[in-house]
Amino acid sequence: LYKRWIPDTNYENETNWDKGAVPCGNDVVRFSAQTQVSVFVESAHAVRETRLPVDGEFILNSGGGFYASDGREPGCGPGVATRFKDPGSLRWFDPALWQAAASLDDLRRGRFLFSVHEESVPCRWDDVVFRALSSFRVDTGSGGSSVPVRAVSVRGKVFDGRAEFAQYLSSRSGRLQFHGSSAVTVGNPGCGDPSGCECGNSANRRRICSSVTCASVECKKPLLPVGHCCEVCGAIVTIRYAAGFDLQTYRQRIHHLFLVLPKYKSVQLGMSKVSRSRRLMGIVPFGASPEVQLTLLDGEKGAESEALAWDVVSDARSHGSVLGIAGAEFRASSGGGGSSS
Amino acid sequence: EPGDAAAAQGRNGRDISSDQPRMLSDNGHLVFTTGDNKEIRFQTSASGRVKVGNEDLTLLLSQIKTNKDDIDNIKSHGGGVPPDIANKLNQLDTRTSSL
Amino acid sequence: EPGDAAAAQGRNGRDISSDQPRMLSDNGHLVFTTGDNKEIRFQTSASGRVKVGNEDLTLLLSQIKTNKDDIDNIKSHGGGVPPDIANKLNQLDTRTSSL
Amino acid sequence: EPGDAAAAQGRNGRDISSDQPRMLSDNGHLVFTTGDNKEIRFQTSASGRVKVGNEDLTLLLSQIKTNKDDIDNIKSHGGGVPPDIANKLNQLDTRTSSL
Repeated sequence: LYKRWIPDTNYENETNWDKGAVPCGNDVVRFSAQTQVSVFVESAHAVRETRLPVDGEFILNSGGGFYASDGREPGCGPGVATRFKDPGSLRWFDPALWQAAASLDDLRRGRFLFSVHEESVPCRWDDVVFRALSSFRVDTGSGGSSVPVRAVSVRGKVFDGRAEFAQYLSSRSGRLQFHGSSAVTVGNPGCGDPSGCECGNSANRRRICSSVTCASVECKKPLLPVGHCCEVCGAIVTIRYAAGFDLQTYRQRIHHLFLVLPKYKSVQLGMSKVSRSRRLMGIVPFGASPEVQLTLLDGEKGAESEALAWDVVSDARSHGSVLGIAGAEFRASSGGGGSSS
Repeated sequence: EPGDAAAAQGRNGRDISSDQPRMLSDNGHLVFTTGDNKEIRFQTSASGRVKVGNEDLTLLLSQIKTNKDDIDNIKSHGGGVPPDIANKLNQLDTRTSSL
Repeated sequence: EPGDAAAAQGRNGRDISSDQPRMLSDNGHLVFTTGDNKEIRFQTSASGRVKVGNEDLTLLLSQIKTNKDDIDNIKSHGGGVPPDIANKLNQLDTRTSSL
Repeated sequence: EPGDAAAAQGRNGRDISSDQPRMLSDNGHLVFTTGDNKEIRFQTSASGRVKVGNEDLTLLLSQIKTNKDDIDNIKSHGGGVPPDIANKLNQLDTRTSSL
């Protein structure tokens, strides 16, 4: 999948300024001396006075830059002292800071995929995308371990070779954009298994979940999907797959058959390859077996999710042999559930 | 957010008048343009330097003036004595030493 | 959309990532850089100036060429007459004036 | 800003806010400044150029050094022979040729 970092350190992004507005020609602009930041400047801005950081950079898009203010900037007001917020604390492992999509085109069109928390953060198979016309600063965390992904694209350049990306990380831009003792490494193979691949972020679960604040849930039997940090109201469908199962094709099928229906428009559906430990007699673990987990949330008490879970399981029952599905079952936070095999 | 860029244009995207000095990127080139009657100034503190690549621009600019002064001096008082002239003068001196 | 990899391709399909100029601060040094084959340009209008410290860059650069022309002229036609030579010539002239 | 002064102390306790480069409009002039002992640098990649108007600054800077070398050479070995001197030497040579 493609995972795109949401925040940016763009000059034109008003949320990056402490006054909530992009400075104009009557304003005095301050970067704190020790703010380490790479700022992308997309267009031309009037400058009255700008104090730059001691270590930082402005990347100038064609047409971007600065000009001396004549002090008569229309619509700028009397002028304020404004500060670029320190972007230092935005963490790679914060699931809220990523958007996921099945393709670059989907990313561009805003067709995002919902994922459990562990999978919202880039998995080792994923392509990580930082917006082309942007810069950013991401804290990859302490601990010194490497953070493997398939590829990283920064301002339009795709890095999928380990050495080349390591070189980029050591460049000035790279050092301003990525900080933390854990280094992102590229060149990991993509997911070669049509039935999907486990994300592999369970090792990072603590870091991921520490960024998440769980909402209180008000359903009878809250569910905890594998890879999610919070109990939720909704439903979990578990698919036992067989030869011929293709996760991507199945994701599209569920989308076209169900998610486009008005009655399911508020349902979020996340689909992951997960590994759940099997327990003999429900007690003794006897190994893990991979399966596909569909997490269904609707922000309400889970009624829509439960209805969709029934539809998904029925579909699997009717077309399982074609789809490569050996069995499907679901649990709902209402306490309901069903299975097929 | 795409919308932000547009908003920023509204607030900042006014035409730059021809008398406003500016630094803009033009297709990857970094262009400093002075406006009419306006300056672009690069000011370091006393001990700071302006460098172009590895060259110390401050030193070189001062060298230009030293060069000019030297040239002015050479124009009025000459430089060293060309060997041809020195030889000829010696020859003439010898030739006329008995006079 | 100012979004992603595809959008980063210039109109001519070239990768634009490495060739954007930067103004950067490196431990307090102010550095202007460009990418491969890209220029830093100072464009002065008739009345505008680029100043490095108190020096007028445009004027000084034109002085470089004036200096070169002066030097070329001195190389071919000499500069002023060095006093030593003038003295020697006067001495010889006096010495031989009766010849 | 209140919090900042304290926050701007470097590891060694020095106030680093004075190391911050600035870009400002001084009466409509565009001014870039740096702190004590800090440089302003213009860096192009190997094949890039710094141009002032139509002039290649790198070439001009190297001309300054060529000029200096030429001037040094003229100082020690003289430039061309000034016509006045050449004439005078010829005259003296003729006058003394029979000696």
